[in-house]
Order: sequence, then C-alpha cells, then structure tokens
Amino acid sequence: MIAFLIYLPFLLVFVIFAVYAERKVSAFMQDRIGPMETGKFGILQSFADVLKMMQKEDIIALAADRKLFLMAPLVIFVSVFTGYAVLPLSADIQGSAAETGIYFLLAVISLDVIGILMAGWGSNSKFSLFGAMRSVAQIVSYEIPLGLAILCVIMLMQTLSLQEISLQQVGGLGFIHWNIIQYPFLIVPFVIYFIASLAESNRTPFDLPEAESELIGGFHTEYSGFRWAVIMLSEYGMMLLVSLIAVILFFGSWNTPLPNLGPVRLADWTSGTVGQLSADVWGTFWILSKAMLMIFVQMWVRWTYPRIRVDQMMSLSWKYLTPIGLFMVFVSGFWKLWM
Amino acid sequence: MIPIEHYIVLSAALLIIGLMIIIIKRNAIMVLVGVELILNAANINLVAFAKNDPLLTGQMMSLFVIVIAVAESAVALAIIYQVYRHQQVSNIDELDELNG
Amino acid sequence: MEQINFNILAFYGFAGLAVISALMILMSKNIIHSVFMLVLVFLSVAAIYIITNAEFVGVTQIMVYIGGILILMMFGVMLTNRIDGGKMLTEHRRIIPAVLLGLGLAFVFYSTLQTKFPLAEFGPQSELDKSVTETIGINFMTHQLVALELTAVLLLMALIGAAFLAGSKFEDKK
Amino acid sequence: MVDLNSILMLAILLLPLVGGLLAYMAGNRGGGVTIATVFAAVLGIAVWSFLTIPAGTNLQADWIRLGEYSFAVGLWYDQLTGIMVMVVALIALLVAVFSMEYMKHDESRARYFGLLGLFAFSMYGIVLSSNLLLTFVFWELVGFSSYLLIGFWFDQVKPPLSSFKAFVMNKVGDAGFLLGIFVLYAYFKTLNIAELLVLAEAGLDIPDAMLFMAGLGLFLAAVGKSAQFPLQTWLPDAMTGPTPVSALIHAATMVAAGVYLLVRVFPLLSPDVLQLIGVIGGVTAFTGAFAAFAQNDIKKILAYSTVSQLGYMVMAIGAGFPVAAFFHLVTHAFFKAGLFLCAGSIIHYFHETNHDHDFDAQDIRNMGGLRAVLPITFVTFTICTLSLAGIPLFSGFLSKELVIGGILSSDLPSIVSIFALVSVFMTAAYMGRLYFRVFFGTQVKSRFVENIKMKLPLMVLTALSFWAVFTLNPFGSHNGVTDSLAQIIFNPEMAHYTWLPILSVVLAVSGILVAYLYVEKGMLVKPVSASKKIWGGLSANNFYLDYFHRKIVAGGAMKGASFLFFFDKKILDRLIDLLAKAEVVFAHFVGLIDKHVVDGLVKLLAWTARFAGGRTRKLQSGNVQMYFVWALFGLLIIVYFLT
Repeated sequence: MIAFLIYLPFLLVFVIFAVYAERKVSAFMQDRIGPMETGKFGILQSFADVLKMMQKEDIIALAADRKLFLMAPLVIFVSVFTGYAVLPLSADIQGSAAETGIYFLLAVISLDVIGILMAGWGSNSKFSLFGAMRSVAQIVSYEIPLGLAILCVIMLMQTLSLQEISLQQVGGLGFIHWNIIQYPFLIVPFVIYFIASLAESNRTPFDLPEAESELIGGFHTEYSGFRWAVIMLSEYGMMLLVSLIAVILFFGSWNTPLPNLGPVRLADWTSGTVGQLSADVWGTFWILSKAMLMIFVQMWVRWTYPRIRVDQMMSLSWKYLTPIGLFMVFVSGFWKLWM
Repeated sequence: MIPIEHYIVLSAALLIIGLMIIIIKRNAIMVLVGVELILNAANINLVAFAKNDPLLTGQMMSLFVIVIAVAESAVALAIIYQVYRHQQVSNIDELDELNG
Repeated sequence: MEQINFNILAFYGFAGLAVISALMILMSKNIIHSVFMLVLVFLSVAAIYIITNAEFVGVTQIMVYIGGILILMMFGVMLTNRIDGGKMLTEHRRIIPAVLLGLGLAFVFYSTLQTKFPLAEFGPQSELDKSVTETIGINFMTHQLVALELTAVLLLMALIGAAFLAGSKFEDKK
Repeated sequence: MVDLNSILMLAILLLPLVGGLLAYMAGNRGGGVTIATVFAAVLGIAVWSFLTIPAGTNLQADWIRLGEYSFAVGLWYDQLTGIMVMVVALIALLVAVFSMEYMKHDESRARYFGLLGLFAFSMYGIVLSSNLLLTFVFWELVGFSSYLLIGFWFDQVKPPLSSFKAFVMNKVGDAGFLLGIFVLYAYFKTLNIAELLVLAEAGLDIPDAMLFMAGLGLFLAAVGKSAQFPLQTWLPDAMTGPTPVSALIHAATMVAAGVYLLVRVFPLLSPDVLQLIGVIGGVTAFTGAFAAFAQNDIKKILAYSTVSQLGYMVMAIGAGFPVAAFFHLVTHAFFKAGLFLCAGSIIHYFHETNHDHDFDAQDIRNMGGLRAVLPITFVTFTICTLSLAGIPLFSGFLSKELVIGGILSSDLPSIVSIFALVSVFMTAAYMGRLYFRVFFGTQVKSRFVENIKMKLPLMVLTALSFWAVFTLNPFGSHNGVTDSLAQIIFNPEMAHYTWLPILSVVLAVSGILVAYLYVEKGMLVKPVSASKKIWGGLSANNFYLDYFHRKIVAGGAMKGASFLFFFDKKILDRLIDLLAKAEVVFAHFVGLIDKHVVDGLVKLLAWTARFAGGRTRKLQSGNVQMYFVWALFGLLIIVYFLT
C-alpha cells in the first residue's frame, strides 16, 4: 500500500519534469536551447502548461458517445496506474506482494487497450478511430514479443513475483548480480523488451497511433484540457512503468550497481541496512534513478529515429521479434537446465 | 467465509442472463457475448468448488475453459466476419437462407 | 477478522457489479456499450477469482478475456457493422420466451438450492503445501499434461483456422 | 495363278480407269494424248484377246457373303464380248483422237478426258461382266459417267437439266433391271449369265408370270438405257453434251448396252415378252423417224435417227433374231459414230470460223454448201448416210435387210412390219433432207482446212461402213460375220424374201429422192407444207412425249399423291381423330374418377402430411435462437418431469 501511495504523487511530479526534460533533451539533441522564459532555464514551463490545461474548457463533441468519451481517459489512467500496485520500491516497500506480479503487470498493460478503444470509438471521429485501431493493433501485436522477453527472465528466475526477482539480484558485487550480467544472453530479450515497450507506450518510433502528421493526434484528437492532460499523464506513466519493469527484470531492481571492492564496501554503503529507513531510501533512489536513465534512453530514441510505417511495424513484430523471442525462450530453457 | 451457495447463485444469475442475451439479441456478436457470460458462470463454479480441493483441479479446468473460449471466439468471429462479408448480414435471424 | 470481512465485502460488491453489468448488457441496445459492460463483468469475475484464492486464474481472466477476447469482439463489431457515425444498435426479439425461460430456469435453480446441497460436505478448505501458482504449474506439467498439450493443439488449430477463415476471400458463386 | 487370259481381260477393264486418272492428272495439255494412247493400247489388247482368248473364258471371285448366300463377281469372254469390246475400243479411240482437236479450246479438257476413261471403264465392265449383279454395278456407273459427260458444260443452262433428265429416265429402267435381278435370283439362286442360260435351256422351273416379270424387268432396263419408247426422250436432250461424247455414248456404246444386254440374256425372254419387245421396238423406230423430220438441230436429227435405229434392233430381238439385232448394232455403231463425228466436224468448223455468240452452230437452217469447205466430211457423211439409209454396198443395207427379214418371218403383229418398212422410207427421207440442206445449196468459200485428227477418225469409220468389212456378198450377210455370231447366239432359221431387198432399196431411194426434190428443187412444197400443218407439231415435239411425261406422268403422280393426301387427311385422319376423341372422352371420364376418388384419397393423405409438416415446419424457422429457445424449453420440461 505504501508503495502505491508513494507512486501516485511521484508520478504527478515526474510527469511535469518529464515533459520539461523531454523538451530540454530534444533541444539538446537538436542543438538548441528549449524553453527558457518561464523560471530559471524555463523550469516552470511545465507548471504553466498544467495550469493552462486546467483552465481550458472541457469540450465534448456533439456526436461523441458521451459516456465512453468521458470514461476513456480515466480507464486509460487507471489501467496504467494499476500496474504500479505490484511494483517494489525497496526490499521492504512493496505494493501488493502478489505472487503473480509480473503476470498481473502484463495483463494490466493490455487493459490499456480498452481505454484507447473507448476513446477512439467514443470520439466518433475518423482520426480517433483510426488512431485507436492502429494503437490496439500495435499494442496487441507487441504484447507477444514483450511477453516472450519477460518469459525468458521468468524462466531463469523461477518466479512471477517482482520482489523475488529483485531479491535474486542482491549481492555484494553490485551490478555483477544483475540479470543481464548473470545471464549475458539476456541482452537479446532486453532489446526485444525495449523495442516492444516503446510500442506499448506509443513512443516514437512507434507513435503511429498518434502520428501528428497523419492523424492529428490519434485517439486523443478530440480531447482537450484536463482530460487530455490525463491521457498524457498515462502515457508518461506508461513510460515510467515499462522502464521500471525493465530495471527490475534486467538491471538489478533496487540494488546498487556499485560492488564491494575489498575494504571499499561501496555496495554496502549504497544499500543501507535492510529493515531500516536507509535501505528504503537507497532502494528507492536506485530503482528510480535507473528508471530515469531508461526514460532518457527512450527520449533519446524518440528524437533520433523516424517513425516507421504500419507494415514495417507489423512485420517487425511478427517476423523478427516474435521468432527471436521464441528462440530466446529456448535458449533460456536450455541455460536453466544445463548451466 | 463466503458460503458456496453464494457463488452458485452468482453463477446461476450470470448463466440466466447469458441465456437471455443469447435469445434476445439479434446481433451475432451479442450472442457471442452471451456465450462468454455463460462460460464465465461455469468458471465461477469451477473456481469456487476448487477452494476445497488441494489439487486445484477446478482452477485448472477453468484455465482450460478460458483457453478454449479464446479458440471458440476467434473461430466464431472469423465466421461472423466471413458471413458478413458475403451476405452483408450481421444479424443472426436474417441468416435463414437454408430455411425449409 | 477485518481482512475476511473486507474480502466478503469485496465479493458481494464485485458479485453485484457483475450481475448489474450483465443486466445492463441485457438491457442496452447499444452494442459498443454492451461490449464495454462486458469488460466490467469480466473484471468483476476476475476480482471474484482473486478473492477466491485463484489469483492465477483471475489474472489469466483479465489477460485473456479482456486483453484478447474483448479486443477481438470490438474488432468484430467494427468490421461487421457499418461505421457511419451513428450508434450501433441491435434490436431485441423474442423477449417473452426469453423472460419465461429465464424465470423457469431461475425457478429450477431456486428449487434445487432449496434442497440440501450435496457439495456442502466437501470438507474444510485445505491448506496447500505450495503457493497456488506453483501448484497449478506443477499440476499442469504432471497430472494435466495431456490435457494441456491437447488444449495447445486445439488453440493452434483454432488460430490457424480463424486466420484462414477471416483472411481468405471465398469466390462468390453467383 | 492368274493366267494370261485373265490378265488381258483385267487389263481391258482396268486400263481405261487408270488411263482416265492419268489423263486427269496429266492436265489440259497432256490429257488427250494420254487417253488416246491408253485407248489405243486397249484396242490392241482387245484385238489380241479376240484372237487368243477361247470363248467361255471365265474369271470369278466371291464378292459378298451373306449367311449362306454368296454373291460372286466375274468376267466372261466369248466372241460376242470380243466383238463388242473391239467396237467400243475402236470407237473410243477414234473419239478420243477426234476430241483432242474438237475440245482444244476447252478450259477443263483434263476432266473431259478423265471422264472418257471412266466411261470406257464402265462400258467394258458391262460388256465383260459374267454376272448380272456386276453388270448392274457397271450399268449404274455407265449411267453416272454419262450423266457427268452430258452435263460436262455445267455452267450453261441446258446441260445440267438434260443430264438430270437422262439420269432420271435411266433410273426408271434401272428399277426394272433390279426387279429382273431379284426375280431371277429368287428362282435360280445365281446371277451368273452363263449358268442362267444353261438353266433356261434345261427347262425353266419358274412360273410363267415370274418369267414374264423377269423378262419385262430386263427389257425395261434396255428401254431406259437404249432409249426405247416411252423413255426415249432423254436421248435427244443428251445432245447438249460435247459432240464426240454423243458419238461415243449416244450412238455407239451406251445406248447399245441395252440391246447388248437383251442379246446376252435372250434365252430368258419368254414369248410374251418378245411380243412386247417387238411392238415397242416398232413404235420406237417409227416415232423416232417421224420426230426426226421437224428437227432443225443437226445433232437432234441424228439423235432421233439413233432412237429409230435402236428401235430396229429391239424389233429384231422381239422377232427372235438377236444375231440380226447385234449385227445391226455393230454396223450402226460405226456409221452413226461417223455421222456424229461429221456433225462434230461441221460444228467445229462453225465454232472456229464464226465467233458470233448468238449464232447457233448446230442449226441446219444456218448451213449450206459445206461440200467445198469440208470435203472429207462431205464424203464421209455421204457414205454414212447411204449406209444408214440402207443402200446396197454399204453395211447398213446388210444389217437392215437382216432385221426386216427377221421381223417379216416372225409372228409379230403385222403393224410392226409396216412400221419397219415405213421407217426405212422415212429414214432415207430425213437423212436426205439433212444431207442436202447442209452440203448443197449456196457455195461457201472459206480458208478452212480439216485437221488430220478429225479426218482420220472420219475416214476410219467410213471405211468400216462398207459391206466388205463384214461379208463379201454385198446383198446378203449370210456368209460373213453373222454366221460366226450364229455359233454363239441363238439364231433360228430365217425365211428368205427375194422381194424384200428390192422393196427396201426402192423405199430408201424414193425417200432420198423426195428429200432431193423438196430441198434442192423446191418441188412438193404444197403437200409437205400441208402435212406440216397436221404433223409438224407432232413431229417436232416427238408426239408430245415430253409433255406427256411432264403433265400426265409427273402431274398424274402429283394428282394421285394429292388425292391420297386428301384421302389420308379427310377420311383416314377423320377416323383416327374420331377414335382419339372417343378415347379422350373416355380418358376424361377416367380422369374424373381419378381426380375425385383416387386423387381425393391421396390428397387427403398428402394434406394430412402437409398439415403435420406445416405445424412442425414452424419450428424449423431457420432461426438458431429459436432453436435455442425450444431446446431450453425441452430441457425445462425434462427437469420438471424428472423432479
């Protein structure tokens, strides 16, 4: 419960800074400055945007299916935010200790689709419907390689619980105990997972559902003001969620990356004592900072790669990622049996 | 503890509603919705009875049911889509070409 | 004590939600609304599963029914109805026989429940050696292996068949 | 092993066919030479055969086997055959040579010469055949090739019509031939002529009526082929064919086939038939001669003359003297062929010198004074005419005396004798008319030289028209050819009339004299024109025989047919109709019973079934959901009854 209570405000703050960061990162990538006017280095730009959106009129199109239209952003946000319920923050702080944690997460991620469909259909607009259809097709398609990549880790970890996965990566050698180092072939599932997670969160280069140049805004074309802000919130929430999952599965979760080097016990210093506040703080720090790094990579990818075509998107999922994922499942099985 | 009868009442209610949906609705997909409801009702019973079973056979049966439901609805939807493409009909009671 | 109470409360809440949502499916003429109501039913049922110590089944319910079947149905609805901006409605027919039958069935169930329920002697809830998910996994790989394989084959056949059916363009004989 | 005789016979038969094919393939340029060469070879073989092959040589083969009956085909050679073959071969050769000149401008000469070959093949077939069946086959082939030759110029108007007419008339006779064959086969189980003759001499085991039928049938065949009354009308019309063809077919060979056949089967002919044959022959002779008077077409005059002379031959057979008939056939073949070729020469002259399209080259009114232009033709024509007229020193006199003598000595009605004698006078008269009209009168000067290819045949034929060819006695034939013929042909003793040659010569000379006076001196105009008024139409139209055929026979047949049709429709159909109506009434009655009683029961059953079906059918609405309702309903009922 505590983790849940921490994540909600953190998410709200995070989104504000993530938007600012996105602007700054893109500016940095494109060799420009970005927002500078509002506050020092334009640091208040996102707050201004949120204020602006709060004040905007809540427009509901006349021909829209009112109930669906109104419900859709909530469904999207709720489904994304439900995912945080099972995430651990540190050795002690954990949402639900569900034994089906990662499985539950996968299920919840797919719930996102329902909200998107509601939005697209309820808007009663061509662009929205097209965007929603594309989005659903994309998310459903990429769930397969995503699940296969996660399955590799699950097979090696022998558990579905995220906390247990985290605990298995504890050790005095820091990053050496991370899954991706312990099982070096996991780099392939990680790449698959990363690509699929980009698609799941509709990020570039998989932003076909909301391709501005083609569909204006995709499934959220008709939304404005606060509801639009909620949709954006869920999108950044999704980014954070998939980043956190990646960190937990591949990059040692809340464990420190620093190893104990003889007397220089970097790992112990940066882990705190289990059962005390220090451990919780260090754990939270490490997991969130690793997630931030992942989000930076996502932004980096966004401003680097062009948008791919629909057919490319489909063939990438079904013709490349899925077979490779299946193969990696085999590899994991063999590794687990004979290594 | 929740008595098992309450599960049965819930599943019976869902079953009856599903049956009525099957009978009442004209749209083929709505009929499919009714079928899914009935399957869910059955699953509730399976899961409820598995509470007292150390082998959890009921739960596993419900998992099989779910998987088979997927197969069934996939095929059913494919057929409905193909029928619609052929005859431009999505209502079941208009499909009476073979009516004697 | 409190935990149990909370679970019981949740059960009745979700049961009520499921029945009410199902009734709304029955009443509503809007196909899309009905399908989204179905989401609620499935979610409620999934919650009931989780409450009933069947976490894995519940999550599977969410994943397969909501993430799979419902999406499939939504696409089915959109593909088999003309999307022209109007609401997608379906008519209600045969209401009287349906209601009569429903009442008849309800009466049958009611009279059945009035008698002593044979399953009541099933014994107390047994304690499991391992977690539920583990038990299910081990059973799948041991006792139910044949059934699992058969199901897998069935699923594969159904998927191929469905893909073929939906994908092939049958020549119009006329 | 096939011996030399058989090879010779087969060579005679088959060479012309091969020659015809070769000629056709040789094309317009080489066809004539080819066919003439082949015919010359055949003539050589014919002479050789006549000298070497013994009489009665037989060549036989099984043709068809039908159950226990077998039909044989075969060749037969005796002196009669030999002479006939030589006559045919000689005339065919001459005609072929003549044709090379006559047809030199024709575009389809190759076909002409090919057809000549085919005709010669068919004719040899008739002559050589030992078997009536094979004879019939070649009989038909002769008719067919004659049809082709008469209609040779099929792009003109008349030839196709006359060829068709000839074909139809021949068919009438052929029907009789078939009848005769059937009757003979039915009673004798053989068609071999030699065997038939032996059987006939041994005493016929056959009813008189049937024998009469057989004889009548065979005679009918001869009537058709040899242009006897009343079927002779095709012969004058057949003159539309090329003139050499007329010489070959319609003077010497094909028309002689009928007489030849009668000579061959003479012993089979009963006395009744002979009487009939004699009368018909007489009538033919008289009408032919009579019709020749009013004709203006040179070829038609000759054609009627041929009809008349054929009548003589038939009379002779009717009188019971086949030798006389055959002798007359041979002599007639030569001089009549000569006359026709002369006519051909004349026509050829006009074709060569006169290119006016409206000019009728065959009309004697356009002719005159050709004596100076065509000297050889003139001499030839003169001799052949004298021969035809029966003037002593020429072959015609010999044969005609024999024929008339035979007629007088037979028991034929006296009218036949009168016909014969009158015809002698008339023959001389119309030939004189033709002769004086064509060669005398105004002299014509023209630089036209007769071609050797035309002169040679004429001269040969003229030479053969002299008495010396047949016998040394210029006034009687009894020591020459006829005696040798009498050895193989039935030949009864003939009474000798010393007055007959004198009477005959007087009649012939007076005929020529009358013609000379009328044509050259312009005398006797009044009686002639008077008789013209009475008899002119009758003569010109050959006793309106064509008219008779067309109106009475054909028309009568049509009338009869329409009467039968009427009878069929109005009376027979009425009866059947009435029967049918009665049946319909009865059927209606039965139908009513069926409908209301039987059907009523069935309908009741059907209605019951349908009622039950209809009630059940309501359930099968095709609506799956209703099925579901019913199934649940049933389930509820079961539950209700179980608890």
